[in-house]
Amino acid sequence: MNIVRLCERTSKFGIYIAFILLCVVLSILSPYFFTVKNIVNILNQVSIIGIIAVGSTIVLISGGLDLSPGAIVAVAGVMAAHFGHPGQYPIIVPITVAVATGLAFGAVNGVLTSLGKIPPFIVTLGTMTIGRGLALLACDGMQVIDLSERYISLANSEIFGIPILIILFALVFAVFQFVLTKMRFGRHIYAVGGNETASHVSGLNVNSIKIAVYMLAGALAGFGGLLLSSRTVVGSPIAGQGYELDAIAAAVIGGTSTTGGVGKLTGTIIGALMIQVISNGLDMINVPSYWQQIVKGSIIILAVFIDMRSRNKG
Amino acid sequence: MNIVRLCERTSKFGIYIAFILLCVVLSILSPYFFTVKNIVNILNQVSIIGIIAVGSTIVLISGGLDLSPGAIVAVAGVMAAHFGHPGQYPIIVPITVAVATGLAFGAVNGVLTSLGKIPPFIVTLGTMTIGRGLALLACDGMQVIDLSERYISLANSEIFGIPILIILFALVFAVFQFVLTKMRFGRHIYAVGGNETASHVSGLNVNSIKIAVYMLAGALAGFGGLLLSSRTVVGSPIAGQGYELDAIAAAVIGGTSTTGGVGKLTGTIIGALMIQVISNGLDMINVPSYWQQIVKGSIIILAVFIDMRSRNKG
Amino acid sequence: QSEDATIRVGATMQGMNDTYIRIVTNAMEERAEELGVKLSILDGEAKAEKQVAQVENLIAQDVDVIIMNPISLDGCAPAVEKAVKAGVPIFTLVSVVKNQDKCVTYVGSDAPESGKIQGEMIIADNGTSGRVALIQGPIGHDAQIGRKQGLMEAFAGTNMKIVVEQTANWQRDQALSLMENWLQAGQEFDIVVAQNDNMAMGALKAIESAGLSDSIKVYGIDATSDAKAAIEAGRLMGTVFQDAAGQGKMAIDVAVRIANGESVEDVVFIPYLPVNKSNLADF
Amino acid sequence: MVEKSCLLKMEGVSKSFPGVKALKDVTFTLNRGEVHVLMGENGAGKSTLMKVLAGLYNRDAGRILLNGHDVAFHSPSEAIAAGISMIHQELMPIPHLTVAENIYLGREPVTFLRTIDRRKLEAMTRELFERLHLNIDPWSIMKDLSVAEMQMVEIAKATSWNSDIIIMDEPTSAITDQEVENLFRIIRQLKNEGSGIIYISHKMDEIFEIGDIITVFRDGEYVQTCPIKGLERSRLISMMVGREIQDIFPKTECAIADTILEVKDLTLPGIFEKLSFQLHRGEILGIAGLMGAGRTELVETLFGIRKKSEGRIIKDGKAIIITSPSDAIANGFAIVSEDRKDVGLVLKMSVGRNLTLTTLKNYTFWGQFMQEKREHVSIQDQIRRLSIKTAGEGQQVSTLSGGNQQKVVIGKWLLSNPDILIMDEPTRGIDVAAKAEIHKMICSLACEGKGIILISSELPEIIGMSDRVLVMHEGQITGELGRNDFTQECIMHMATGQCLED
Ligand SMILES: Nc1ncnc2c1ncn2[C@@H]1O[C@H](COP(=O)(O)OP(=O)(O)OP(=O)(O)O)[C@@H](O)[C@H]1O
Ligand SMILES: Nc1ncnc2c1ncn2[C@@H]1O[C@H](COP(=O)(O)OP(=O)(O)OP(=O)(O)O)[C@@H](O)[C@H]1O
Ligand SMILES: [Mg+2]
Ligand SMILES: [Mg+2]
Repeated sequence: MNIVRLCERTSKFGIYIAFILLCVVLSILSPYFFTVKNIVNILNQVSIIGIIAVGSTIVLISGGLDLSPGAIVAVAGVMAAHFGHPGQYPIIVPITVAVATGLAFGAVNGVLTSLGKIPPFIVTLGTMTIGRGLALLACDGMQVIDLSERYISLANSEIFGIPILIILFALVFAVFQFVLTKMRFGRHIYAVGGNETASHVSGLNVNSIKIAVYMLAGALAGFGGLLLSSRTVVGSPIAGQGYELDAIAAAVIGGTSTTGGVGKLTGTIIGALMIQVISNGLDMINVPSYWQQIVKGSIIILAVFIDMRSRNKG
Repeated sequence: MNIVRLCERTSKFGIYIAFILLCVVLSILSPYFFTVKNIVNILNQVSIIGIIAVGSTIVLISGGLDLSPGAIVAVAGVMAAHFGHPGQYPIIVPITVAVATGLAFGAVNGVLTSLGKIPPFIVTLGTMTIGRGLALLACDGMQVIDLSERYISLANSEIFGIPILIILFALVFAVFQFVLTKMRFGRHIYAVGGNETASHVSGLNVNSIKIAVYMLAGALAGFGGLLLSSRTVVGSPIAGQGYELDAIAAAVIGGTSTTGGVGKLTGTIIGALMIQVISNGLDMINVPSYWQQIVKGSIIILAVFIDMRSRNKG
Repeated sequence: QSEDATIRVGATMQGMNDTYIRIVTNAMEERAEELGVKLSILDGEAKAEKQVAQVENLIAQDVDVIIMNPISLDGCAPAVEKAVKAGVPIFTLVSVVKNQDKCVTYVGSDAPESGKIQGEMIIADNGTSGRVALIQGPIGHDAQIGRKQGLMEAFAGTNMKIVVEQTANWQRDQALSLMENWLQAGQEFDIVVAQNDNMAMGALKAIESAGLSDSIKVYGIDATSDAKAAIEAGRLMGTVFQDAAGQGKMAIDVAVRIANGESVEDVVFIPYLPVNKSNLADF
Repeated sequence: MVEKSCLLKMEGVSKSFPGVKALKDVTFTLNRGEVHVLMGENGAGKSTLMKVLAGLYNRDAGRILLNGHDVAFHSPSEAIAAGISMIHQELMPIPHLTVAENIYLGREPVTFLRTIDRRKLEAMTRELFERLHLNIDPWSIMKDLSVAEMQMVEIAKATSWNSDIIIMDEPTSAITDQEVENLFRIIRQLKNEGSGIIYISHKMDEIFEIGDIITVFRDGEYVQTCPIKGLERSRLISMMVGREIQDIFPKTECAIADTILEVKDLTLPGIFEKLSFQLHRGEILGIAGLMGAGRTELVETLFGIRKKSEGRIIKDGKAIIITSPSDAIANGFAIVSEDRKDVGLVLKMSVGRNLTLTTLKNYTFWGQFMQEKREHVSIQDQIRRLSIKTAGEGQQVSTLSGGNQQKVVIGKWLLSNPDILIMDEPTRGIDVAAKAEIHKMICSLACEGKGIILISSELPEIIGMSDRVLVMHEGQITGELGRNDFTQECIMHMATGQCLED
C-alpha cells in the first residue's frame, strides 16, 4: 500500500501520520467532520477520558498498571454529588471530596503493589471491583441528582468561548508534561519503570515513587469523575464503565510501553484523540453500529502498525 | 493476624492455603456450601471459564496478553449455533465451526503481535472490538435459538454421573498440563516468555511459537463459546462479556506472571476456582450485591497477598 | 434542492447489542426507508456520556430531528439541554429523561409499568401470597430501578415477599449460575421474577435441571422469541410484551411530523401487554 | 593437526545503525583449527560483525563465504544450522528454566512419546559439564546462578553444538583464572577437532596465550591481520588505538591515612558470617577470590542492597546505619556493580539520563526542578572524560557497545563524588586504553583521600592496583596481604582455601 510506504519514510512520527490520515479520510467522507464546531466538540468529548489517560500513562511508565480508574470515576462522582446539592456546601467541598476519594484509592493501589508486592493487575482489579461496590453502596444503587448550578457549571461553562473541559484538560496535560520532562520526580518515574533494581541501587526510593504515581493517577481519575458527574448532571454509580481500558489504550496507542520505562504524554493525547475521532467520525458518516466496532478495532490496530513500522525503519 | 502468620510458615503453598481458608470460612457460614452436590455445582460452573483461562495462561507465560477471549466466546457461540439447529448438520459441524473461529482469531492475534510487532494489548483489544462487532453482525443482533438436542447435550449431559463440562475441563487441563511440563513445545513457551532474545538466539522460531500459542488460546476460547452456547441453550452475541479479565485474573491469582516466563496451570485452576467459589459462596450466604463486589475484590487481593508473603519467606 | 427536501433524522440508542433495541431499530430503519427519511442510528454503548456526545455530534451535523433512547434518566438530560439550546427538536424513545418537559414528546411505554404488569400477572396467577426470588439487571441502571419499582407497586399490600434478590447483569449464564447456587443453598421460593427474558431463560434452565419446574414458576419481561416458545411449551409462566417494532415505527412517524412542523402530543403511548399461554397467539 | 583450510571469509561487510556506521567495508577470514582473535577499542564494531555472522543483524553490504559458499543468514537458527554458534557478550539466560533446559533449548532429547527425556537431558548436561570441569547442578534454576556461573553455562552451551565455527564474544569477562584455564583447554580441544574459533577479548594475557592470529578493527574499519607469535604488546595496542600506551596499571603511590571505614562482624545468612575489615583513606583495597566466593554479596550487603542480619559499619569513627542503597549513598558510598544490565543501568533510558540518575538532585533548584543546561554540561564532560563512544547523549544506552555501557556505569558513580567507591569488576569488557584511563582515575581518587574497594577476577588488575588485598573463600576472609607480599601464586593459594591449613 502506498500510504504505508509514505508513512515509513516519515520515521518516528508514525502515530501522528496515522492520525492525520484518519482525519483526512473522515473529512472527505463527511462534510461536517472538519468544522470548528465539530473539532470543539471532539476536544470537549475527549477531555475527561484524556485527563484520566494522563494518570494511566504515568502509571504505565512507572512499570505499573491501573485497572481502577473507571471505578474511581464512579465512586468519586457519587461522593462529590452528595456534597453538590444546591445551597449546601461551597463548591470546593465536592471538588475536594472527589480528588480525595481518588487519592485514597491511589494510595491503596500504590501501597499494596509496592510494599505489599502484589501484582498491579490483581491489586487494581481488586480495587476496581471494590470501587464499583462502594459506588453502589454510597448511593444505595440510585443516581444522585439535584446538583447545584455551580456544580453543573464545573464541566459545562465556557471561558472566552472555549469549553471549560478543554481548558482543564490542557492544564492537566501541561502540568504533567512539565512534571514528566522537567522535574526530578518525572525522571524518577521513567527510571523506576525502566529498571526497578537499578533505580533502587541508584538511591531512589522506589516504593514512595510508585505510591506517589498511583496516587496522582487516582486523583486524576477522581477529578475526572467529578467532571463527568457535572457534565452528565448526575452522580451515577455505573459511570465510567470501561474507562480503564480506554485510558490504557490511549496511552499504548500513543507509544507508552506496557512494560514500563517508555512513554510520552503527547502520544497519549494523540491516542485519546484517535479513539474519540474514530467514534465521532464513524457516527458522522453513519456507519452501522456493528460495523463501527469492526472498523474501530481495525483502525486502532492499523494505526499502531503504521507507527511501529515507521519506528523500526527510522 | 494469626491466619497470615500461619500461612507464612507454609511456604510456596500460599494460594492453596488461602483457597482452603476461604472454603473453611464459607463452610462455616453456609451449611450447604461443603456438600458434594455444591462442589459438583461449582466445578460445573467453573469449567467454561476454566477452559478459557488455560488459554490465557499459556499466552501470559509466552509473554503475551489476550483480551479477545470474551469476544471469541460470543462469535464462536453465535457461529456454532447457526449450524446447531435441529436436523441440519451432524454435531461435528458446529464444533468445528466454533474451534475454527477461535483458531482464526488466534491466528490474527499471533501474526499481528509476532510478525507485525504490534503490542499484544493493542492487537487483542482490537480483535476484541472487532469480534464483538462480528458477533452482532453474524446474527444481526438477535440471539440464535432453536438448537438441536445433540447440541444442547454438549454441555448438559453427564457421563457416569459426572457433568460432561467437568470432564471436558479436566481433559483440557490434563492435555495442556502435559504439553507445558513434558513436551518441548511447552518448555519453549516458557523460554520465549522468559527471554525472547535468548530464545531467538538459541535458534527457536519465536514467531511460530507465539502464533501457535495464540491459536491454541483462541481455539480454547472458541470451544468455550460453543460450550457456553450449549449450556445457556442460545447463541448470544453478548455472551462472554468480561471473560477475558476473569480468565487473566484466574491465571494471575494462580501465580502466572504478567511479564511472561512464569506460570503454572495448577495455579490457574486454583485461581479460577477461587473466583467461582467466592461468587458461589456469596450467593449462598446471600450477601447483598453491593457487598458482594466489595468482598470479592478484597478476598482476591488478600489471597494473593498471602500467596506473595509465603513465597517471599519460602 | 433535493438535498434540502430529505428529512434527516439522527437517533442515539442506549445499546445496540440488546435484542430488544435491535428490534426497535430494525423497525425504525424499515419505516425510514419507506418514507424516504435519511436516518442515522448511533450506538450509545450503554454510556450516558457517550449519548450526550452523540447528540452533540448530531447537532454538529445539523440534523432535522434527534431521537434519543436514553440509557439514563439523569445522565442523558444534558443532551436534551444541548439540543434545545441549538434549536434542534429532540424527543425520547422507549425510555425517558429527567427533563422530559423540554423534549418534544415521548414515544414508548412507561418503564415501571412493565414491572407492574409483571407483578399483576403474578398475583393473578398465584394469589396474593408467595415467596419471590428476584433476578435483576445491572444495579443502578434505569431499567433495573424502574422495573423493580413497578413490581413493588404491584406487590404493595399483598403477601408477596421478596426472599432473595441479586443481579445477573441481563446475562443468561450469570442467571443460570445464580439460580444453581440459590437452589444449592436451599433457598426456598415459589416464584422467580427476572427483569428480562434472557435471565428468566437462564434461571428456568437451572430450575428444570434441578427437577423443580413443578414447584417454581418463572416470569420474565420482553417476550423474546425463545421466551414465547417456552410459554407455548408451558415452561415459562409469563412475560411482558413491549411492542418494540411498534415503538420503532412510531418514532419515525413522529419524527417526520415534527420535521414537517406538525404538532405532536406530549406522549405517544404504546402500552405494555402481559403475555401468557392464554393470549400467546396474539403476539 | 588438521590442515588450515579456509572456513569463513567475510568481505566488504558494512552495517549502519541510526547515527552510526558500525562497520565500514570490513574483511575477516577464519581457517579451520585456528583461534582467530578479534580486537579493537570499545565500539569498534566487533560484536556487530559477529552478530551479522550469527544471523542476528542483516548486513547492509558485503559477502559472507562459508566453506566457499555465499551465505546470508536471516535468523540465528539458520546460522546454527550452518554450523555457527556464539557466546554473546551480554549474558542471555532464560531465568526461570533450569540450567539443562537452557543449554539444550530447542534440541531437547525426546522419548518415543515425544516428551522431553529428562534423564537423557541430565546425562548430556553432566557429560558436558564434566568436560568443562564445571560443578553446577543441571536442575538448578538459571536465575539463581551467579553472573560467573551463568557465563560458564553459556560457554558450555556454545561448545555443545559441535559447531564448525564458535564465536566467543568476551567469554571470560566475569570468570576467574581457574575457569579460564578450563575454557582454554576446551578451546584447544576444539581446535584439534578442526573447528575455527573467533575470540574477542580485551584481556592481553589471554590473547597471547590462546590466539593464533589476530585481526584489529578501529572505528568500524579493518586495520590489520597478523600472526600472534612474535607480536609485541605495545605494537598491538598502537594498532588498536593508534598511539602508544605506556603503563597499563599506572599505580601511583599515595599517602594512606586514617581509617575511613570499619566493618565489624558483617553477616549475610547463608552466604557469609562475621566478616570484619578496615579501609583507609587513600587506599585501594583489593578483594580477590574464586567464582562464588561471596565477594559480590559482601559489597552488596555493605551497600544495603542485601539485608544483613548482623554487623556494624563505622565510617570516620562514627557508626552509621545502612538499610538501603539510598542510606549508603547519603553516607558517601558508591558502587559500580558487577551486573551492569540488571543492576547498573536503566537500559531503556539514554546515556545522559543514566549518567545523572544518582546525582539528579545536583542539577535542580528547590530539589525538584531540572536545570537541564547544567546537567548537559556535566554529561558532556563525563562522556569526554571516559571517552564513551556514543552518537549523542540521547542515544539509548542499550544500543551502546558492551564496553561503553560499562563506562556509563562507572561515569554515573564517579559523578556522585563518593568518599568510598566500591568497584565490582569495574573494567569488565573495557578496552586496554580506556582501562588505563580508568585505572589512572581510580588512583587519583585514592590520592584525594577516598577509600576504594576493588573486586576483580583479573588477578593482574588486583595485583597492579591494590595497596592491600583481602582474599575470600566460601564466605570467609582467608587472608590479607600487603602490597609487598602478594604474588599470583599466593593469592590463588588462599583463594582455594588452602592457606587455612598451611
Ligand atoms: N542496535 C544498535 N543501535 C544503534 N547503534 C548500535 C546498535 N548496536 C551497536 N551500535 C553501535 O555500533 C557501534 C559498534 O558496536 P559494537 O557492539 O559492535 O562494538 P564492540 O566492538 O563490540 O565494542 P565492545 O568492545 O565495547 O564490546 C557502537 O558505536 C554502538 O554504539
Ligand atoms: N540469587 C541467588 N540465589 C541463591 N544463591 C545465590 C544467588 N546469587 C548468588 N548466589 C550464590 O552465592 C554465592 C556467591 O555468589 P557470587 O558469584 O556472587 O560471589 P562472588 O565472590 O562475587 O563471585 P563472582 O566472582 O562470580 O562475582 C554462590 O554460591 C552463588 O551461587
Ligand atoms: Mg562488543
Ligand atoms: Mg561477583
